[in-house]
Amino acid sequence: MSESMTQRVGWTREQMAQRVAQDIENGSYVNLGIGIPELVAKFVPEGRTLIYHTENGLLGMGPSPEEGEGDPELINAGKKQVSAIPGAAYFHHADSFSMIRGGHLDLCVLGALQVAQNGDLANWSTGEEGAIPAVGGAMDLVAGVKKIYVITQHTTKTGEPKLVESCTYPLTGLGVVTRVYTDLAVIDVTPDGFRLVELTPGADFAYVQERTGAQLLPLSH
Amino acid sequence: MSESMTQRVGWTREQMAQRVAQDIENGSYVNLGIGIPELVAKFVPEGRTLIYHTENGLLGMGPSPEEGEGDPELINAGKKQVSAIPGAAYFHHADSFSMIRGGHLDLCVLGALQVAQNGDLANWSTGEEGAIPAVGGAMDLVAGVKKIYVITQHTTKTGEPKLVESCTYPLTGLGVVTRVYTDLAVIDVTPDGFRLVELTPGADFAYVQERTGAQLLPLSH
Amino acid sequence: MIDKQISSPAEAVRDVFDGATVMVGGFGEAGSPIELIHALIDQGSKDLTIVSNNTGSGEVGLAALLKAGRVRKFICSFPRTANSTVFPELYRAGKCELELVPQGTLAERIRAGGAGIPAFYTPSAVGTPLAEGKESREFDGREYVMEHGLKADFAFVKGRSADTYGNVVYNKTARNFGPIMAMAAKVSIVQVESVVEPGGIDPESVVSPGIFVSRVVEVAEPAHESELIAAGVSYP
Amino acid sequence: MIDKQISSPAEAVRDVFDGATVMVGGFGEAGSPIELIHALIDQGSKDLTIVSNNTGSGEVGLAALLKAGRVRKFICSFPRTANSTVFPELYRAGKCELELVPQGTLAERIRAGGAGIPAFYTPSAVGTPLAEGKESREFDGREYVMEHGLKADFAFVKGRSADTYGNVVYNKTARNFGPIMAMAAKVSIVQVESVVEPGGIDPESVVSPGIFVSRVVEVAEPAHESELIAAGVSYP
Repeated sequence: MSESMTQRVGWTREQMAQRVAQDIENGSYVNLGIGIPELVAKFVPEGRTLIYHTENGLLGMGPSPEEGEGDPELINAGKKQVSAIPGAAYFHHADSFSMIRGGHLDLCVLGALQVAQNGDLANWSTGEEGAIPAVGGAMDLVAGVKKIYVITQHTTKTGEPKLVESCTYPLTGLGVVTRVYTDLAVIDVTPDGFRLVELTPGADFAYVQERTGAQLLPLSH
Repeated sequence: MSESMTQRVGWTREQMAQRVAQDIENGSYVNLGIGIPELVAKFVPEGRTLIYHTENGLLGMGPSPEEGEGDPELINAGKKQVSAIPGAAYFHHADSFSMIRGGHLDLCVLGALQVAQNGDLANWSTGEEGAIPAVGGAMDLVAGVKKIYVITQHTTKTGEPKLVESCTYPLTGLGVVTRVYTDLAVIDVTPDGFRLVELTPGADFAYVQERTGAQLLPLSH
Repeated sequence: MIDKQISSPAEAVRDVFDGATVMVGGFGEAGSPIELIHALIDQGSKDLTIVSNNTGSGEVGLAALLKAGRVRKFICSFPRTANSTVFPELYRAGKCELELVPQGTLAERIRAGGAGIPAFYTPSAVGTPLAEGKESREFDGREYVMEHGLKADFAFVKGRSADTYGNVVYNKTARNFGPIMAMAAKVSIVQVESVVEPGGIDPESVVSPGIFVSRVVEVAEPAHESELIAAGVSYP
Repeated sequence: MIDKQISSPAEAVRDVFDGATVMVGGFGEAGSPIELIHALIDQGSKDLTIVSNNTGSGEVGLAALLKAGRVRKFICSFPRTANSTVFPELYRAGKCELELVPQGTLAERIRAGGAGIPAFYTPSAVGTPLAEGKESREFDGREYVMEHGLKADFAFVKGRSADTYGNVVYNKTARNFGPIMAMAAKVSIVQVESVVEPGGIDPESVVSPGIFVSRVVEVAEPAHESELIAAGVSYP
């Protein structure tokens, strides 16, 4: 993006992840999606313990193992090798999705292709001709987890807004997203639409609104 | 009954149980109801291994423990203390009834209040005014287990037939019983109704028919 | 820092409120969380709906809770047992409502409640009085009845051991309804003989993962219903 | 005398027939019963419907079965992965049908198939293309879609250890779909690293009770998909 060549506006991926981490309460059961969401685990504030769920059957997921220490049968939903913390538990897929569907997880942090102002999420398919459709556990997560946060770049690589009036891509779930963390701002999905919660360094309201495909309500105090 | 005072006609409870045991194939997964059905386990022919399921969460139920050896937390569906064989497994109630409802058990042997000629079974309630209704797992067993045998006295204590044209007591299940073992005969439930399979010592066709509340078809060869 | 251990049964059941639905584990005396039930008797909440396979024996545990007049409704598969006189008397006197559910349907409804399944179809009870008034439907030529998931405000469960994250293992056939009730309740309270540190339970052998368990409380030597009855105990 | 041990993967999959539905455990390479899949490739049956979370990577395991042209239809939640080219090519060429199912719905459908539940309601996929054409219904003001139980003729599952009665334990996240697929198939075939005598597995820790398992076969040192791919293996 042109901004980064002159003076950086907004947050890096790590800063986005760090900001999300601040909003997660001690003791939460959390499922982190593949990609930027995975970074969140690195920034959990001192004194808080989170328990990570991975839908392929592990509660108490720990960090990646040291080189050569991994087990190809201990992986996360992204199929990367992970570890298990003391106090972990393994279970089968029906039990794992009972946790999800049954509303037992406190939070899921997901990436997005598009988020609509009513909380609709599209994150599994661009609906492209000839693409192989693949959904995984995304639809179950958004339907079942208590709170869905999205972490995403504010716009696509070509500058198209990802926060929109209504999604044009196939939906993952209806009205499921409660908060969006982007490189430019933290934005809540409210009954009135998108509402700005926090700006990032160098980004003002107009700057964020310009890059948002729906009306943005100002900070409320 | 008057017969027993002169010359015994038919089988004792043990003989009934023994006769049932002969019809159970090696390797079967079997659930035995409370009462006479429990006796079946004592008469399994040499060389056959059956695996007993008790719906309160044990596959591989073994005999009653020696006096003082029992565990109040190792019981059967009749709430009597039992043991677990090597190769047993414990599980929770939803898994236990998945075995039952999912058609994984080969055979269930139950007692009966009434069996109708179309296989309907009544075995949980006499519908009596003021009685406390209690059903337990009977309705799940008859709906799910592959084969339902009934073992019962041919008539009630007052001489009323228990094999009838249609049940007058509240039903446990519709068309579920395939074979009935009584003190007087072995009788199949067929599309044409009750058919005699085997007579017991001292009982001839007329004798059994007289004590049966529906038409009895003769032995077919 | 996560520590779900609570100091006493009294403390663990402190916030049960009037009118709450409480699932209580156990099949007969196996798995019956007697100390939690007795703490609930002491605690005083009333108009409770209890979901449990049986209604208790003698005058301890569930039978004592019933006797204390605290149960408005009982959801149950088998409300009579050898030594059970309390429930039958209340029921005949019209003082306690009963919803009778086949045992497997009860288990599946509880599991569905915990798994976010609002309703499912089962062949159990088709054509019987227990299917009366229920919606039925054919699949592949066979008739099934629709049953609803069942949830609760609290679950009282008895395990063998737990860690402070709430992972629980059970003892033999005392497992029964515990794991699914823990799933189906907003607040799941598990009494165990010993609470250990995280790592003290093999993650391959955990039966109730901690996410289903809100509180664990140590009762090192839990009473057995049959022993209390044999000793002539009537609680409180 | 009960002994479910079979001498070899080839013998274990001998009776898979043309047109059979086969559930195959595994999530990525974890829990993928590669030796059973390879035995099925050798065995020759075709027009198969495969139920598995992924479609395999490289040219081993499920991808090799697909490449051999033996799969008519795939029921799956995520049919593309980093090293997966076989399925995408077949799919684009119209040579393999795909039924895409959300992962949790897939798991629950399999579990329902094994548990005798013909249909259930789930909130997953409501309002999305994957709910199109499906019956929906409101419960307590929320919309749900109806999904059907899923059964199979065979299940191929990878465990860690089993006894000769068919009780199985698993390894870490390789457990995934194995236990529910074993429930949902008429004939469940489990490959394990070691087969032990009854009594060799703690009854409290059994994950798949033997009633769900038809055959166990020892594969002492099972291959991992990633290692085969790294070694350039293309099966057969």
